[in-house]
Amino acid sequence: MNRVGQGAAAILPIGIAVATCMLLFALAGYDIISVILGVTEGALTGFGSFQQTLRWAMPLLLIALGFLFCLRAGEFNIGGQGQMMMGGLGSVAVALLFPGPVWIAMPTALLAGMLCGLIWSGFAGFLKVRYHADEVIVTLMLNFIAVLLVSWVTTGPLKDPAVRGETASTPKIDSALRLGGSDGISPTLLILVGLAILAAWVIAERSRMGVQLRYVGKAPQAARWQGMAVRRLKFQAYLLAGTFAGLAGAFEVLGPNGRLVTGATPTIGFTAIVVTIVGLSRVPGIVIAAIFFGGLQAAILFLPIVSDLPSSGIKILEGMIALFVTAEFLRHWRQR
Amino acid sequence: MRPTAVRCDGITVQFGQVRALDNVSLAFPVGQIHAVLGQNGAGKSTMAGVLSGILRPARGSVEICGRKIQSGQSAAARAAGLDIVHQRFSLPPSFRVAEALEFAAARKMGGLVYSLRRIERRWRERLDAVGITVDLRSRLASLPVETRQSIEILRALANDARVLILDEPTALLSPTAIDKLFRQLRELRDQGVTPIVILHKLKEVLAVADTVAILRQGQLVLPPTPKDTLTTSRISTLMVGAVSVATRCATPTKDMPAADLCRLDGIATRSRGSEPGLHDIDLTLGQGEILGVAGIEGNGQRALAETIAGLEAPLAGRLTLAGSDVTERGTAARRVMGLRMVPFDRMTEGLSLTSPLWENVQSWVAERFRTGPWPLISIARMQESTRAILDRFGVSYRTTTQRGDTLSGGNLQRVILGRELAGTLKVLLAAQPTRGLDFAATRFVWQELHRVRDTGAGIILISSDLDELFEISDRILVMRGGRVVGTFTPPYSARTVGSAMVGAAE
Amino acid sequence: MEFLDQFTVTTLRSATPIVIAAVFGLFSIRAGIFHLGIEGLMLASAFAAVAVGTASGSAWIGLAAAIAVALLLSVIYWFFIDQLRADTVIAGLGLTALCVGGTAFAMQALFDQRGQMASTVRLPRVISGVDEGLLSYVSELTVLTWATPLLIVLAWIVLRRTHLGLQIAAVGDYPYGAVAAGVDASRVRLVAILLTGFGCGIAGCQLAIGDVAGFAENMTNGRGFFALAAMLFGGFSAIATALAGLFFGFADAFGIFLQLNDRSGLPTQFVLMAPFLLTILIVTISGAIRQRRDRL
Amino acid sequence: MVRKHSRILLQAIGFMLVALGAPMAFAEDRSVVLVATQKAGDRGPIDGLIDGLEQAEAAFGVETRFIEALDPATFENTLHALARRGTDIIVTTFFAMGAAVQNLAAEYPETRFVVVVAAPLDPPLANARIVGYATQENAYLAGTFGATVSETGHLGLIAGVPLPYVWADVNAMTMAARAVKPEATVTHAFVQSFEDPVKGREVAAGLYDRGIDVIYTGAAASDIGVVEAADETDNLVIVASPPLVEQAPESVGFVASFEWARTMMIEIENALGDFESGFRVGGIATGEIIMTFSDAYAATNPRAPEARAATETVYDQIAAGQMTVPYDETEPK
Repeated sequence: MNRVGQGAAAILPIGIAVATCMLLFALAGYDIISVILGVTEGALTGFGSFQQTLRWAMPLLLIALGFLFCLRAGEFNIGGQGQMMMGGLGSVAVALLFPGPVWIAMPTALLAGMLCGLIWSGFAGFLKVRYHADEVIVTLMLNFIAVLLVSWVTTGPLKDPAVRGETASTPKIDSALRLGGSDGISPTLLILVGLAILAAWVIAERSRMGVQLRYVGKAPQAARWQGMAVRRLKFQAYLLAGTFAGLAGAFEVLGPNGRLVTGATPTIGFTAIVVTIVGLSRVPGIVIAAIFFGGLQAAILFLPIVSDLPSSGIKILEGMIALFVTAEFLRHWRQR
Repeated sequence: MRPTAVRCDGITVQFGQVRALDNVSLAFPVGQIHAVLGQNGAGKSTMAGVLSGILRPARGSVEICGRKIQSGQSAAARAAGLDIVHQRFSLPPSFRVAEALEFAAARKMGGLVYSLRRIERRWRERLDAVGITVDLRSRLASLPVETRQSIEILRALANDARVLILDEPTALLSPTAIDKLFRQLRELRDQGVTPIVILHKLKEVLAVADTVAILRQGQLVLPPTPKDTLTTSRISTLMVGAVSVATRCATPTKDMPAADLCRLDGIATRSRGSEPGLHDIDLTLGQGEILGVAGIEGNGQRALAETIAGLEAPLAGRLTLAGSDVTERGTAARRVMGLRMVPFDRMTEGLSLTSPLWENVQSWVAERFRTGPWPLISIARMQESTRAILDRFGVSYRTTTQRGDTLSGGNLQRVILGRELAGTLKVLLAAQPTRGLDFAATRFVWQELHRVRDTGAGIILISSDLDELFEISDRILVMRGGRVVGTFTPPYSARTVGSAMVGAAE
Repeated sequence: MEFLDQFTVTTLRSATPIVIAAVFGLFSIRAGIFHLGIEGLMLASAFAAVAVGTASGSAWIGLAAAIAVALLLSVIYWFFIDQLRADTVIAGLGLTALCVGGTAFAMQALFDQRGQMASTVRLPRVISGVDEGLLSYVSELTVLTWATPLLIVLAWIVLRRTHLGLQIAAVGDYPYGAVAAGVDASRVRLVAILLTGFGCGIAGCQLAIGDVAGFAENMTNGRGFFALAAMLFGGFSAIATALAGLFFGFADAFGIFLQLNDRSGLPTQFVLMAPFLLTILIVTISGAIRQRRDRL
Repeated sequence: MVRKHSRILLQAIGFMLVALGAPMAFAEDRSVVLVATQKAGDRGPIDGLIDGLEQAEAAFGVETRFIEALDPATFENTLHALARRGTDIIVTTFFAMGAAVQNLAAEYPETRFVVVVAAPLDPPLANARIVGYATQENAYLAGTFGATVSETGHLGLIAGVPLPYVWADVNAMTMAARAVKPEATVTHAFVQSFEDPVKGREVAAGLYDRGIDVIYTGAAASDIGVVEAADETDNLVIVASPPLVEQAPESVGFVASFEWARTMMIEIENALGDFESGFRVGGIATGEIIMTFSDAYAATNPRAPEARAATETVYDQIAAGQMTVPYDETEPK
């Protein structure tokens, strides 16, 4: 099937999912015109809306790119959430505790974020390739554990003395070390994300390792006979996934958030998996899908301001999209 | 005139652009063993699929024992009395014998819940009746191939099949097992069952069939005809068309210096499932030598291949490749030293069917692509070299980006050979390189093996086809139970090699 | 000894929904479907049990409604993964998200309640009114906890002693053989998914009107995923899966016990990690054992 | 088939584009938006504030809206978006929102910000009002009541997840209990979820089984299970939200609750008028913490009247400023 056809096959289920949701909301008595207006204004046309779309596309994109490597290697690493949190933890620790000048502290903080993500993912990868521990369960558990670790760090060693009560958070990072403001993204951040996309594309499509990874995922037996180090390649896929997710966490704390907070972005790792699938497991596709879901996320935040739709309605929409997204509505047409 | 067991009229099957069967009409009379003969891709398996109702033809009708069946319905074909034993076993390998038979039986034990003891009693009788001794609680995967095939045939007969189609039944069997199978088929014929055997080996057809039908490129070139009225050359000509048929690749063995290219000293491996491990294997391969490894499938050949390939670490012993000890080194390192491999199963071990051809043809670990520390690749250059290889090995393809599964079996094997033989090599390990290939493709493989041998490389050829081994090997080892039980040099005798394989006393 | 009784009862109660969901989840996983929608099915049935149970005034009608909702959602799931060839894992996650949102949405749209809903009915208890001794603990167990062993045996029989069980195993394990035997794989998958839905309905009902009487948003709290872990850990066998589910109940009780008896001075978060770490450890050990067995 | 689908898609896109051009309608009434950082349905702060919002709508004729902003990463953006749309009064909750308001309130002088339960701003802003809440006073009351009725002298506290204010509550409750019975203990435990009544029940059952006969709980929807366990074992549970009494009047003996609705009314009235900015603490002294005693429970426990009297005494002392309960969020050992 040609590219246009593939694109249509990827977009159509989303269209149907959205339409189904709108119908459901209309039946439940909500004003879907205001919902649609809210979504458009929140994602595209409102003041600073597109900035918000990009702000949410950024972590989705990075986690999805990481997930892509594992998916290609045939590993279902759903630990992007936890890996991102650990990345944020690593970055924030360096940014708060590192006394050196900015030009050293900044790269160190980014590297620390990537390293923490890598270790968190690498641990799951190690258990998988070495002991065949099911990666779905292990990464799920590691997500829970990462939440608790962040909770400990933000109420214990790196607790912000000024914040009390309901919130657990580290202090704000020195503004010299910030990569962007609280309202979204900055040119620096965009350039860094662009570099990350380029790196992911080069590794996935133009490196020996990228091709081998794909081969290992599709035909592990053939890869073995060709002498590819199957287990090492799979492990490397985990390391890559963790690095990218860790970078997402680093960008979150050094960029928009400016600190590490318990309970921030709790479901982004799940959405990122959907982004990878919607993006047809291709780097350019993932970029487009990330912007789409980033827009949806921005719209979700804006929507309650203009519409009565409860926040659970948006959860339905997300679930509906995931349910529909891999469905082959065009199967019969494709066979012909 | 005998009554007709199976008749089909104007069957046409289309797979995409390819017409797998083109307006085929034929009738098989009752009470004879019929052979359907043809090369790969001639449409034999498609024919079997249509007759057994698994495939729905674009046009045409099928009649079994006088009953017209709804096309595309395997249950209807079964009810009409036709059953099929596929080349690939149809009973789930993870099932226990009794469970598997009960699962596939048309008439189940009554009641919603069965008792294991009752179904075991039921099948025990059936198995005893045809002389299969097997533990009903053992899992199919753990049984020898012959036993599994017998169970598959029993399964079909238990459904009261009047017509029994066997698709390539000899592919996995040893010569003795083939003889036994043919005896069994004759008994069945005498009991009134009509066996239809799909084969591609002329010798076996002549051994068992009463009539022969031949397909070529989807067309019926010979309707079922009594064997006695046909000559070997006539059959060959009909099978391959106008091309002249040579049965031998006449390449004389050259005298080469006897330097050891590959050497196994006292290699032992652990056993895996029903497959025995290797016991104290000593083996040397000289320059310019084709060393055949014979044996009934499942007697350690896989362990031998995987040990040489570096996929299985031996428990004991030493393995030398071109003079250096590689026992501790991995597959990649061995490839760099000049080892090349054609694995057993080309669909899963040889290639990735869902990857584009250029990814399959590039050898990702061999030295010619180790272009320094730079880890990036140029796709244009890779595709160019892929085209060169594919063209040289006569693969018919459209682009280097088409997926592996768009090619036929013979073409896939050419792709593998292209990848493995394109550079310089010292040792080639070829496991079942011609299994399932038609005559032309087989001949191509043999030619390539000879060419490689003539460059001074050594070849270890693992095959369950004695004819092939006799044809091209300079020396033959026979494996049984994970040991080397005999070494033979030309002229070979099928009787002595065969008895070494089954362990019969001389 | 007192404490041991309580520990046992907590284990049993925590394990009940996981065990039921896991054992019936086996039907799907044996048919080759990695069913991540279990969590969502349980949540939706929990909601249905409270909503319909309260409206009708009968816990049994609540149970029936819970099962009915789970079956209906199962049909939808089947339609997507079988008829529309959707990815089982992604569609399962989607189904779960849909149920998380859908229950909250329905609670607000239909009952004008947010966050939680109390139930006026609850499942009966087999032994009641005993205040002393061992029986006093057991008297807190609902009829479904008592029925769990029966359900396990039922699932085992269907899986191992019926033709349906063989067909499910063949469809999941060796689809080629299933087709060759004339099995309608699509229909078998539907039946398998429906059976899973049936179990999830019961499990969800137990959550909502069993040991407590009320529904809270997202009250399944990952139990569906633990049920999947139990299946993997139990190697897809009914009895071992039930034991694995019991283990997760134990891990829960152990986590609570550890919290209450914590004298280590460790930060609380680390104590709370214990059940998750234990699960990773167990999955790793079972993976290593399976790997060894496969290799031999 | 595909052409038909793509036409529907095109139509939908076209519809969206047309809709963009449609003029936005703005209400004449003053608008009040409540931005909650915790889910509604907690039978606690958020539900109370929503009640207050509804009362304010009826009383002052303001246009109201309720928004949940659960993800801390979204707090500031939500406030920006609301303020940009010219919202008159934004009422929001808890400490992290305090920090957010500190960052951005100066940009929107036309909008009045109220944060219910947060730390004072530094520096204070003219358009921001912060309400503090002495949660430890509730815990102190619970400790007093609980320790007086307790036979064993062992008390428990159940919370959702470990957060700083929980430690302050544990410390205050321990202090109160020791004031009644010097050897009294307070054991704390976490459900690890605000939405898991089943686990809430197991945690509570574990505590009761260890000889604890009074539990003070504040774990939102998980509280259903805690009350269930108390009812099952005939023990006392103290809660912070009155509606839970209906679930088991014989076990929920005492409720020390914050009057969230009242706070909302006070603050909206303030914001609609002259607007007094700055910081104030809501607590017993301001009349925003009230006590409810269950008669059904009193009927089952002879010590209940004594406990009620003791608790009322403490309440009066705090109200009169004769006594203060310190806020101490160090983790108890």
